Amino acid sequence: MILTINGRPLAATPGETLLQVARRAGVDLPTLCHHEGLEAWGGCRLCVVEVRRRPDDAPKVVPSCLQPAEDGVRVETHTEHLLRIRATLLDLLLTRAPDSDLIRRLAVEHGVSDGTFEPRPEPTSCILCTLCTRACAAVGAHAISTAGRGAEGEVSLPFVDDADACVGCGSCAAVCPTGCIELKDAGSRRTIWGRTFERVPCEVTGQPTVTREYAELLARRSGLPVDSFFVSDEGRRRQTADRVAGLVGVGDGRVA
Amino acid sequence: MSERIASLAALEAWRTRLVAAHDPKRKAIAVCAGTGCKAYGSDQLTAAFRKAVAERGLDVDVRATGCHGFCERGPLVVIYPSMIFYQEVGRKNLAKDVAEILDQTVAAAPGAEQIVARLQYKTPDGTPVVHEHEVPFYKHQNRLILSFNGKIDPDSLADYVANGGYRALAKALGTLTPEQVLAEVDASGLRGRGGAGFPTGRKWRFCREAVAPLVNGVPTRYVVCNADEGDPGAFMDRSVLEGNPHGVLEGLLLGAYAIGAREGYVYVRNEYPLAVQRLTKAIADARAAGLLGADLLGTGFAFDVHVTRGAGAFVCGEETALIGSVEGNRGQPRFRPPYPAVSGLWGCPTTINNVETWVNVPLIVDRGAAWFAGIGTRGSKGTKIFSLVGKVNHTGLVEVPMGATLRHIVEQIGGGIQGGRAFKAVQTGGPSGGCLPEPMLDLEVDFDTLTAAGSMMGSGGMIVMDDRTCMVDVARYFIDFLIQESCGKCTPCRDGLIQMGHLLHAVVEGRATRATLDRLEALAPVVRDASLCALGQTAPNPVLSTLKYFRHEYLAHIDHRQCPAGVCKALITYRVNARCTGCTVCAVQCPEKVIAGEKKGLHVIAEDRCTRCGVCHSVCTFGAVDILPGRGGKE
Amino acid sequence: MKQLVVTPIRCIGCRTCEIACAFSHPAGRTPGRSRIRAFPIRPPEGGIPVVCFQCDTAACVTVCPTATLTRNPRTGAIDYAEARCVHCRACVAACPFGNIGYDDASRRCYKCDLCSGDPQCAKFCPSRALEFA
Amino acid sequence: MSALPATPLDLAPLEPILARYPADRRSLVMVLQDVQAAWHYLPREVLNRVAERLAVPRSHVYHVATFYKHFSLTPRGAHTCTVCMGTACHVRGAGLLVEHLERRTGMKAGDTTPDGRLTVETVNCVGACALGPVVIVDGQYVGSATARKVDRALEACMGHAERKPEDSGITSNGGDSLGAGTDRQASSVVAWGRPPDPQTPTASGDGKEDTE
Repeated sequence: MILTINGRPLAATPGETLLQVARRAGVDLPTLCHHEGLEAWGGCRLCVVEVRRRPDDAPKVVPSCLQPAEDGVRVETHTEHLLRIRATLLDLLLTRAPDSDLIRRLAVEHGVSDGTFEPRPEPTSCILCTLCTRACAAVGAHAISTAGRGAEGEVSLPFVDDADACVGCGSCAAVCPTGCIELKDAGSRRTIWGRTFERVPCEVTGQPTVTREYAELLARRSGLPVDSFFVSDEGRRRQTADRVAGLVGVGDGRVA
Repeated sequence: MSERIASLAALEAWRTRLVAAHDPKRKAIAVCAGTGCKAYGSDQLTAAFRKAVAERGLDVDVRATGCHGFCERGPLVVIYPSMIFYQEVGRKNLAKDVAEILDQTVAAAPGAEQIVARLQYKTPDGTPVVHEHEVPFYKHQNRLILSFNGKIDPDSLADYVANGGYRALAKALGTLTPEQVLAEVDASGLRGRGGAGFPTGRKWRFCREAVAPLVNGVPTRYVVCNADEGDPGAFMDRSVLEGNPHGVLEGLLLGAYAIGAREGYVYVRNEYPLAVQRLTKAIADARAAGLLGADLLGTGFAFDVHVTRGAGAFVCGEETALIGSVEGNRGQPRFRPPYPAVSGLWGCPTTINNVETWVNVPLIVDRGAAWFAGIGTRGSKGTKIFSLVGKVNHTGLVEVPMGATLRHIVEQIGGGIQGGRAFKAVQTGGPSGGCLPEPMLDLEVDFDTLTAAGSMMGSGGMIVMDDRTCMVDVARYFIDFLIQESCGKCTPCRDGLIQMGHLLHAVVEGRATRATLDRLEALAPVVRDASLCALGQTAPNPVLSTLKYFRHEYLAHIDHRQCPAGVCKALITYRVNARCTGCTVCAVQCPEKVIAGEKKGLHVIAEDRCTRCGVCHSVCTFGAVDILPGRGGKE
Repeated sequence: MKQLVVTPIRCIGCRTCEIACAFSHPAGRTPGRSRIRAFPIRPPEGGIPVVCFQCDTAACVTVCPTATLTRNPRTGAIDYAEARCVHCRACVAACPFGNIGYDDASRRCYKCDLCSGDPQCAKFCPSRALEFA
Repeated sequence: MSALPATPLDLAPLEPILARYPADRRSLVMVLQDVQAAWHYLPREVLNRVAERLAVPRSHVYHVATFYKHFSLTPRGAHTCTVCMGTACHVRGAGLLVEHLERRTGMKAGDTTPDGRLTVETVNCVGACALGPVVIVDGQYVGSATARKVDRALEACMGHAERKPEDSGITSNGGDSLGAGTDRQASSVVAWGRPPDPQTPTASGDGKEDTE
């Protein structure tokens, strides 16, 4: 199918979103709550664009991360109204994450040097984009979720302190755009959501690998034995080389 | 009547038996058992009537019916067959009222009934009215849906059938194909009563034509009745559910037949326990009678319905949020497309309509699309129930044809403003709607005219405001309401409304400047255009419409630091005037103890320490406490 | 479909393949992590090159929660779509041969993608220990 | 906050509730409704058991339980006084009624008295708009509510609430924000669990939870 973005005709395949088509065509659309690997959320609204099915329709503002590409649709990505929306949204997000480098950078790029709105009482840098809870659900732990409604919402463990379901994989901290989820690694000890895990050291290289809880989850999901996850990639490569060496009969069956 | 009705003929036979058994001349006392009248003790009244009738050995029915609509004058009693209307029965003296009504009105021969004058409705100029249909509140209405409420006992399937209930269903199952039923609804021009006014026929067609996934081997579609009714100030769905639950069920049955659904849900908000109770009983009775379940009336059509309760979330009135709630999740809206008609409950095509939309369907199928299309305006067909509340003399449910003017509703039906004060505005469409000023009173009310005027039909809430209502405070109230009810999913609504709230509080608390208005008007379009669902998209409407029609009040708050209506605490002053008789009640009642004065002497409020709690004004029976705009004393 | 053929016996342990791989997968302006490792053998035999086997039923694909690792129909390789990765490192823990690693510096996994059908390691291998045929 | 029940929570009532619904995610909101009705709040142990039995992660149960206004994770009072803040009630002075109750109980709307006897809360519309302002005391609707009517309704349902003679009789008539109501009455105040002035909330609720 063919659609036009900022006047340029572009080919698109059914099932693609406007964001995918735009990015493929090199159009830079900012996103915060979008992640290619996770279920679309459509909450931050930064990626909004204007669409018109017929030339004389009034432009409709839609999130490009969710709006499916349609044949013949006219898309504008940087109209004056859209730029004002993005600037205001970033201004609003500064009330939640005044110290986040990403938000500040995006805000400056959209002409907002510093927040003009009244900041939240105790800003925690969390912008409630739910990337962390979606990642946790994708990994299969379902340890955290948003609690509370509206502006009082926050990401938390059940009853704030129940970290039983957490497996210490660290995906939540990795995907958080404002880095407000604390993950501390000291040697093989990992502390996250107030709980400390032991990452099992690799028998070959001694590097910390995954936590036992995470290995059990991966075992459940993949059918592989739990203990098969406790060797680092470095160690495994060495083991593979040894095995090949043994098969081929070079050296005394072991790599140096 | 609990045994199954095996066929359409059996249903008709039962109906003829019921109608024949009904003696039109038989006397009956209909006591309203809607929530409003129950609040004024109508349950005790009904019991008292039953006991007194038994003691007197009178041959007369005592029937508890659904809400008659004129709630503020409850408990309401109508004596059949002569339709004599009594109001506020048993409020002050239960036994006396019951005795007088029975002895003077019920015991007398028809035509010779004496009227208990003190329980009669009196028009503003004092003339008493005898019959229900002569009461101005009812006279100027066109009560199609609400007519059932007064007549039938909501817990009685027989009453509903005797009054034509399930005749439309029999007609559909017996003589019409699903496509014909759908075409009938389409041709009637019925539009959704939930608020947006989407054409119902078209919505049904989308759902019927959508590919239905198989659920244990059966292509599955759902019909849902949205009884979340979150709009504050609207309670027509409640009265229909409590007064005529079978009407809603019959509508769902017809919709399911037309669309091809086998299962339905009625999503009732948590604040309506009586509606849930009546609906649950109606469903049980319908199942027992073979009107729900498998092989309905021997026609092979199968449909069942479940009641699910909301749990306190205004946003669940939005379709995708409602779906989320029924599925056991948070009521958080989802992006569309896919629309629920294509992929709704558990991914199956789902039709969601409001209570009032569903209860119109049996009337359309029974009397035909042409009859329905004959009522209302070109773009909006049929009647609409408004809940007329606020500063108006007759508050209650008003059913008028689309196209009736605001003036007709507020003045003729509503009986004008309380205490003869000046009309200032009427708020329609709930938190998504707007406030319309006096010049708009001649607006013919329908979906399109209200939207054009910057408001919205919404579910039909109509809150009348007088000169003592501050429009800035109303805008602040709605934004504070929506801040509480925002689901928090998207930035513009979640964080944008908070900032609009701060700006409005600044105006209300006398901390604002002209720039505050500019910032409000800059932020509103962002919230309107960028929000994910209708809650956020329409949230700025009350602010924008009050700014449009009542900008002078905003400026009074900003430029002169005054609240003309005397509401905003920071911008008013309580001061005792010359009418003070020194009765010392205000001094005693004042929580802050800031009123000084001798017995019999003029009292004085220490304005710098007064917290403007309003107690003195409300307890003073001599009208000696004035509320002056502007902030004297306390800086 | 062409495959990367490894003949360990010919490997002289020169590790040119590692350099070629690192340079053809730059991380910013610097060479990235090599997706191939030629383990040195006690002289004189040379080395054992170890690189992703692009397994038919790959453990990394099974454990990945966001379908980041998918088969490339044209090259036959299992490609890593960085945009989809949630950095949970399940793949690193699951690969029985250690041929996928996670680079903390560039915050992404690294594995052999057969250079989109023109593997540089095979091109520069002086002793035909690596061939793409 | 009010006293936690001293005895370990009796989970018995949960079984009949769970039996009513299919054991999967779609029953969650309904089950939580019945749990709220049974315990007047959602105890943690009960929610964990519900998560287990409906095969739903605890985080999801917590996610849903903290969304709906009707659910409370903390014990609520044995008696509930709900002021409707719908638009119709708002323009007829519901706000002043809330202030009256807040003055009377010495706490903010939404809280429960330290002795766990009374919860005062607001709700955004109960659908009895024609008789605004509406206050519901333990399910009983008080129409065209005035401060005096609310006090009487609370006294009726709170039964033997102790009377504090020395407190000055303060009742105010909420009525319309500009005092349309005129009946005045100086009944003695009834303090429902209001802590003695000056308000120094006791460290932990010592009153035994006397749930009826």
